[in-house]
Amino acid sequence: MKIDRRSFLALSIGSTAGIHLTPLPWKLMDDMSIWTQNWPWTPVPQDGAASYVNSVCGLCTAGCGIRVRKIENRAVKIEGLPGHPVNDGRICSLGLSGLQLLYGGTRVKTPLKRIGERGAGQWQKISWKQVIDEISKKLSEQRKSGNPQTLGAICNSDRGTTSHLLNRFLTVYGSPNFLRTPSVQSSYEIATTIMNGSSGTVGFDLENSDYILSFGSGLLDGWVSPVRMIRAHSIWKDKKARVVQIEPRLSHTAAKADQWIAIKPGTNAALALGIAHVIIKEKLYDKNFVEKYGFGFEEWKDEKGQTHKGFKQSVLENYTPANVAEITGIDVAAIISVAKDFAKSAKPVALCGSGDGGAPVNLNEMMAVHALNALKGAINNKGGLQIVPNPDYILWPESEMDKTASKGIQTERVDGAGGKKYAQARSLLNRLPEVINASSESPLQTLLVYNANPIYTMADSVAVKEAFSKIPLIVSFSPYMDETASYSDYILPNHTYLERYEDSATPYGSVQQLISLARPVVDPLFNTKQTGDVIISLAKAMGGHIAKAFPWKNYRACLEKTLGDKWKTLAEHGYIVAKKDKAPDTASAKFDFAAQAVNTDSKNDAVAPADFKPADLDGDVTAFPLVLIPYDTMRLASGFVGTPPFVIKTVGDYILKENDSCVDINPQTAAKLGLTEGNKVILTTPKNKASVRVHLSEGILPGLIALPRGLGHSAYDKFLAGKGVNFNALYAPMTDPVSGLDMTWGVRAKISKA
Amino acid sequence: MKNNHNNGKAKKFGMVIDLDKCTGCGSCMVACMSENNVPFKADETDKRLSITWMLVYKLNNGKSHPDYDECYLPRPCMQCEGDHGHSPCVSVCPAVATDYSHETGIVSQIYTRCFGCRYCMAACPYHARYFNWWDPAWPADMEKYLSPNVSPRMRGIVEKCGFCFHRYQLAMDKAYYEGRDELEEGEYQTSCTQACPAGAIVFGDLNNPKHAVHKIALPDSKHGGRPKNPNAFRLLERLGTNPKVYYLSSRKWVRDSGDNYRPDEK
Amino acid sequence: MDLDSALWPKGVQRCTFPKFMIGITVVSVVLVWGVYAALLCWFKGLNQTNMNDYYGFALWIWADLAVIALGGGAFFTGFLRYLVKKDELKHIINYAVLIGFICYSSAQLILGIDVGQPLRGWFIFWHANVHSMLTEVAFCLSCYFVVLCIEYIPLILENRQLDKVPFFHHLGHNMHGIMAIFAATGAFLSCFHQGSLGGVSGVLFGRPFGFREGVFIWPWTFFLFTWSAAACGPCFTILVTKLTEAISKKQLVKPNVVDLLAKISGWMLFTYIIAKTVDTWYWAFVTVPSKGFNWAFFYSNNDFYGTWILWLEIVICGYIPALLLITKKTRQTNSTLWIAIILASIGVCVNRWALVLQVMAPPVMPFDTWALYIPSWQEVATTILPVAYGVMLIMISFRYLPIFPQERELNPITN
Amino acid sequence: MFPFSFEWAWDMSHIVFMGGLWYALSIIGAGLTYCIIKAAVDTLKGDAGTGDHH
Repeated sequence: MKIDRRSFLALSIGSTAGIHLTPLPWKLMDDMSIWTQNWPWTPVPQDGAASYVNSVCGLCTAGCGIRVRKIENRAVKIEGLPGHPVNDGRICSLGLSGLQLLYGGTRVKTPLKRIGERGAGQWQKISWKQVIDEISKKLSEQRKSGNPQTLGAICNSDRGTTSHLLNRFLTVYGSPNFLRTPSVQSSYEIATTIMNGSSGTVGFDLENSDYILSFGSGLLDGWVSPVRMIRAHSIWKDKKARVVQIEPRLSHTAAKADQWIAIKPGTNAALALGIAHVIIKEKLYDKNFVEKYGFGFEEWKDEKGQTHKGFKQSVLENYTPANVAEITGIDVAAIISVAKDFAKSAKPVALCGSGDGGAPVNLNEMMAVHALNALKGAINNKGGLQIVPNPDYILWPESEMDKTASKGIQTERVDGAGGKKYAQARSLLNRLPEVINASSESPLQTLLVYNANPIYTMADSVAVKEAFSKIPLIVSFSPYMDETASYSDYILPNHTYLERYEDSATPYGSVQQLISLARPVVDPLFNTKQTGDVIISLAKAMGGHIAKAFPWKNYRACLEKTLGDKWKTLAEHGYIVAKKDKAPDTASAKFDFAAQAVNTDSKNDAVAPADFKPADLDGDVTAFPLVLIPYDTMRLASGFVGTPPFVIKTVGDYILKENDSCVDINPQTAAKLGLTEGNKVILTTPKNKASVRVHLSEGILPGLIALPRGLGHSAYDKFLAGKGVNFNALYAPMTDPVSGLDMTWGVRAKISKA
Repeated sequence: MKNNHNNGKAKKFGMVIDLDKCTGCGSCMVACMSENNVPFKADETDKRLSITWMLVYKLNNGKSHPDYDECYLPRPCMQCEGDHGHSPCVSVCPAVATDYSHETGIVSQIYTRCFGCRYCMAACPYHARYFNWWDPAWPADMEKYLSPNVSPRMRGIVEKCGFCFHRYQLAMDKAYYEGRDELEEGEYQTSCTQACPAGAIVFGDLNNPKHAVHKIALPDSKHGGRPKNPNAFRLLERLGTNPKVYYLSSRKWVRDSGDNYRPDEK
Repeated sequence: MDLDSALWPKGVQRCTFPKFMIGITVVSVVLVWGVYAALLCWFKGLNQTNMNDYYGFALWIWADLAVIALGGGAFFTGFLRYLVKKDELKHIINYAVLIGFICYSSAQLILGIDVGQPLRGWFIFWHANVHSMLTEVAFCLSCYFVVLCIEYIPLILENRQLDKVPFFHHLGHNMHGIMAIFAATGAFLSCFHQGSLGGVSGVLFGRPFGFREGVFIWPWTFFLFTWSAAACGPCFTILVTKLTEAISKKQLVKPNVVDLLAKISGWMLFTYIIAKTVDTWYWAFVTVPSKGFNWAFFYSNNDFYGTWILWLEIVICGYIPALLLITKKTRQTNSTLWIAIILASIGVCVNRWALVLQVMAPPVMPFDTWALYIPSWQEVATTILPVAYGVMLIMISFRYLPIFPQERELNPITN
Repeated sequence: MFPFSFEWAWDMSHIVFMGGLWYALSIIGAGLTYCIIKAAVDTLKGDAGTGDHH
């Protein structure tokens, strides 16, 4: 057949029509849709047997119980552990996203040794054996030079066996420089030392309080034990307890409070004393408690026989509601009514330590608020503050010391804590940059960093980095490539909290004495090691008395031995609640309204609970007319753990927009500056400047700017790095003259259009 | 869309969220994401491109300091029944990719059926429906944490909260295995309910007078499920969506924020 | 003699082939740009657009509704020609069909890009939910597209060369023979899909701006859409015809034909716009107040949507063109006719815009905010793509097919 | 669309909708078939095919 144009046309039309009559196009259509339902790049999770592992969350110090759902050997979901005394099955957003940290892209997968410039991100993989060898050699050499105190360690807690192992290593090495990350607990410790004469820590029996007077404490913004606080809040709602929140910005806590008192920042102590004034004047205080346990309420004589004004007299003279109103910007009527409400409540409690409690509070304020509690007997009573003894289950034999160690341990701590000037302080990490930068050669030659990310979390990032650059050897144990790990010389990656055994002792703020056991939920994913094991290995490599101080085969053996008969219960149950002592023996100690320990004439910086000393901020008022204050939110982790992707996702677009932090500013202030919602501005402080966006909010006092904590990371992955501004980069710390802790509550600032 | 006749055991799962207790912490959002294999991307600050089946809104009373006040309002899918038996979204889906179950009262979403026309999103006044504008991706080893009980969604389709329906299925399987055909109240709870630190979310069968949700909200079945509890309200009740999520608030302005009122009604 | 003159319809003059090809090339550039954008959307996904979870329906759906309304000239002219027996309209029906064909194929192309899973698009038929307006749209639209093909094919077969093939000749002839049946079916289908497109927003009882009461399952917008398409579609047909005349610099249709169609359109538009006014009034003072809204709410507190859009749609692009068209004098004056058909075409587009994009914009939850949206270049390009395609198809069809039966008579070749 | 797909129901809405649809489809289908067959028959009959369409 000749193929001409006509037959070709007929053929093509015929075949097109023909094909459509066959099942082929329909089959293809079906296949294509099935393909879209099984795209190979959309994962299909493998099914398998489900199981649960009970453990403890390690992402903050609250120590919530968790149970992790597993499918075969994969962890697929973290839930709260029902019945756990801290969280009873509930869990916060950070805890929920722990698996993103476990399986995420910020893990350090093997020991690393720096090869390029510090912080340049050039690393060499190194074996555990070799890294322990190298570090132990360096430490031995350093020790031989006769200055063992040049070894320091930074750790978020001094509780639990790993911290104890680290501390023990420092001790036998000969260094007192175990530095703990400061928090509001540091302030509470000092206050109880001074006023209660107790070394215990403070527990908050808030579930039983009926009136909560919070001086800026972000009870619902992550304060001390976030889940427990939110649970307590629901209890308060049920039993109609009253919450009064005193702070310049409407935080979530303030929004949920029965009353929000917007106070001029930095004047909390004055308000506390004003409230005390009303209570004393109206004779509404707990006479029984004050007379029985109080000292220095009335006129008192010191050792030398000199007579001093009592707390009562000082407060009555100096802190009339009218005076306080002027200082704090709060109505006289409001001061009086709050005072009366507080005093008339059966179980009131006053709290301080702003935001999530990650920062200490100035001693002045702390003592004034503590005195308020004493006035109502809210110390060691139901619903008040409880002095809880420090956990005491870690009972290791005294370690043998050689001469170098004995000498080294006697030297003054590098941060001055416990020394002449800051006698009550246990640790003053905040002073470290100042001390290092002031000396030509760093007083710390080697720094071990465990469960801490000081380069991110410490104030004045520039100074911190400068100080760290002067430390010749920095070793990080971080499981994640955080800022400090990135800036270290060696990274000896720990297992994440979901891959390791670890005990967690009485969480800060807890009234109950509690031991929980974290255990591996999954097998370690990478070539990482429990830091406890690394310390034991290091000690053994150092040999001599140091090795002897660590008689355990490994960390697990140490843990089992330490916990003794508790191990079995813990392994089965996950946690143990210690039997409550009848009443803490500290109750019989006097409550010192005079704070004699720090209120002596011999001290220039003398501070009394009944004094309000306004702290002036860094910077010139005319150049920096505004005040920048930080705030915390449950949706951002500002501590040593970076915020995981899920949690970042929950952050409002009024907090983070694209890569800009947003600052809260009152519409009045914004109008004066000619700013509208979403404007990009340059925020300048005496320390630094940053580009941010403006968020107009009626929930902040005019003249202030508020910046969220927890953003501005340079480390971690694209889900966190480069997002927003780190508040710590914008201010310099102010050292509290008595406690030595940082007492900054803000910094002067200005904003100008970008 | 089949109007299966209730066999006497029909459930109507619903939620009561106590806004007095809700602190806006965001746990429910993350509990939902981690339970339901919700994807995430590097920039989630454009909230109109961010998949959050459960979303906590921040409400305010529109006043100036010192009368200014805020409230947080978690918004899952409302699982609307519709006053006339039509959910806003179910009736519009051209391919029956979303359906109203008369057995549970839950609005389902069939990911492999949806072809991404987004009509349901246009229909939903709560913005509870989300589109997969991107291919989902779980970087590093994060695919390992994906739950096999919820299939990850491919690009180009709509997804939403389904009251953790897979948990209902798992609980029912267990019950059948144990020879029961009814669940205890606690056996089926959503992930957000379980996680909420404030215990602000209560979940259960609104048809069951023994369940807490029923006892708290007191739904009036004669009036389209309207709550008899004076502090309870539902979002946009006036539109006739008949949602199954109830809110509690002791603050009038918060209750008034739940619906639209003309100036002359205020 | 030109290269392709053998393909030209008998007895007409066309521009030179190179000139024609230059035109085709220019349009092709735009077309390729649109195709590139479409490929981006298909391969990278809809993240290429500026749509979001608040704006799931946006520019594309508007373009869809608009082209289908503008393409309404085909069904309504067909209805008038074959069913009402307005015989003069046979001189413009071919072009109406071609424009309809372009509009409807464009609509399907846009829908093919718009859905997130185009390869599953056929689920709308296979797993049809008969309660969904979109299902009704899909079925009637594709069926009607088949009808348009049936109406367009005989026209193609009339090409001078194709017509020489006996089978094609007979096929064309036979199809013409029963065209009234197809046209009737088409009108039936068209009424429904135009209507159901109106129903798309009308049934959204969660979106007070779009929601309308109605009869049975059909909201008022159902009827208004059919009505407005019947009114404005022919205006668009006239507009394109007049544009073609302007570009080809010759008269293609006799004035009495245009006048008849314009007059009918005018009365359709006039009655429509009254109905639309009543509908708007009812919506503003009965429907939305019952849901807790003041009608002005939907036109305030945002950067774009004000009452101007109402004025534009109802008065400027509604009453004005309607009056211009029903008034004999203005209808028969060239300039006012131009104004009227342009305004009417814009009017129906504005109406579709309001009922797609404005529906998405206002907050429904009292604590939510207005959502405004600006399309991405990919969306714009893919929306212009069908315009380029349409221009190209018109160029080719006009050159090779006897679209305007009166052309030869009106433009006798003198040489 | 077909009685064997699971969302099909023998209820009023399906009968009306699908009835209308299949009715329209049948007309179109039948019309087309008629045209094609008749054209084929006409072609085979050897009509000159010069008649005007209009």
